[in-house]
Amino acid sequence: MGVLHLVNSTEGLGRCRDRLGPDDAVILLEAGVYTAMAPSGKPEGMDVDLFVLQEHLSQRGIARTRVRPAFTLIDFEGFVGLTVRHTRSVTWA
Amino acid sequence: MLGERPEVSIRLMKFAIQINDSPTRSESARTGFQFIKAALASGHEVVRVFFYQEGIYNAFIPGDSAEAAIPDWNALHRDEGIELVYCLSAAERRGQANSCPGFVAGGLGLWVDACLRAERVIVFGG
Amino acid sequence: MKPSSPETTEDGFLLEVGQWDETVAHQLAERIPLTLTEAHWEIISFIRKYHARFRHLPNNRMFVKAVEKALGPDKGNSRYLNGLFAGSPVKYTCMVAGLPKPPGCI
Amino acid sequence: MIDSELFDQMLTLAAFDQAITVLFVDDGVYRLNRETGEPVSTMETAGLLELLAFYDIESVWVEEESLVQRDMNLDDARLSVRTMLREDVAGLLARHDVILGD
Repeated sequence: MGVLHLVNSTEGLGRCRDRLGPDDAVILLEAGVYTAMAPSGKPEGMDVDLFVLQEHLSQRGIARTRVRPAFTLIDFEGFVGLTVRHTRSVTWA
Repeated sequence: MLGERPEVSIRLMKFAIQINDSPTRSESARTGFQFIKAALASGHEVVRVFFYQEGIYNAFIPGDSAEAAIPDWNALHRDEGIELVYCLSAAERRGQANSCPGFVAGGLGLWVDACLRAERVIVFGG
Repeated sequence: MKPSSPETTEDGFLLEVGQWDETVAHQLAERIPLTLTEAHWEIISFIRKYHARFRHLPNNRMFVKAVEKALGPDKGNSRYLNGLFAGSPVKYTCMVAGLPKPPGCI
Repeated sequence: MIDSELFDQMLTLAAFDQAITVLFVDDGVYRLNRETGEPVSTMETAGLLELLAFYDIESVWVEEESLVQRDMNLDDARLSVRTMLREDVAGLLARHDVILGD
């Protein structure tokens, strides 16, 4: 099912925003995790499952309370699980 | 009574992994490294790791388990038997020779072969 | 007057691409060593045209495919090309054709 | 000189008889004209596309919005590249087994 979008830069989320299919999901990694912070609510136009890699948030000292509620925190095991559930992935640097 | 059984939640997969960034200039190599360790821990198989573009520097910068900043690819090869292939022409283009233990040189053909054998292809960096 | 032996890189590739002609090709081939026949020239002239047209050098797999596309499957296969060019077709074809070292050749 | 490692990856996949689609998006559209940054209708673009076509890569697309945002156009009839709208990119991605970026 669907495409898993790997976002590893601050520009990446904007780049994939209008290129998402209904069964897709997004995971924020590395510098991409900054885009999980406020403003609150769902990033506009992104009606898909949104995830953020917890380890990369912690490394940057971003508290989970600053992460928009639309994002689910996930560890590496969960990341692997997402790549199993989605048949393909694309990286947005 | 037998109801409908839920689908088995753990499906074991074969992964092909491409690493495209240097371990000292970006986090992506380390992300890929941790992803592979997590995949193996979940019982998945990693068909081959292919180091391409700037990723070839992983084959020329020794890993450091103690610092954990630079992935210890050789340990992954030694302990888990994971095949580590760096692109020879990408390395030559960057003037790199004499790779670290655990790595072998190869061409893009080995990457295509890994893609064809794997069920999931994941690219880190680049 | 041409120098009797063309200057090459450590790997045996012609240093000055502009120096190439048939005599140079024979000299480069002798060092491999290869004796050039019509069959070799067909492949050499193909790679020179390919490079002039695309400014690109193929790797092994692309090369076989490219020869197949240009000259047909009888010539565009590894067995034929390996036999002709001592087991390293893309490397030796480029070398004799006076082109730079192609990607992925050891 | 067409020496991009990304293109070599595509050409190798094609040489293994894999069906390839190429899509230029965002700053990737500059690759259609890497030398000058002028409008994309140049000899070099034609050369790049010719090389892709030589290896049977004929499904070559560029995203309309990416061109427009960069004041680029694709009005040269010699070029075999087609344009698609951003809203159709998701569908294109979903139709492929493997997606490789740069």
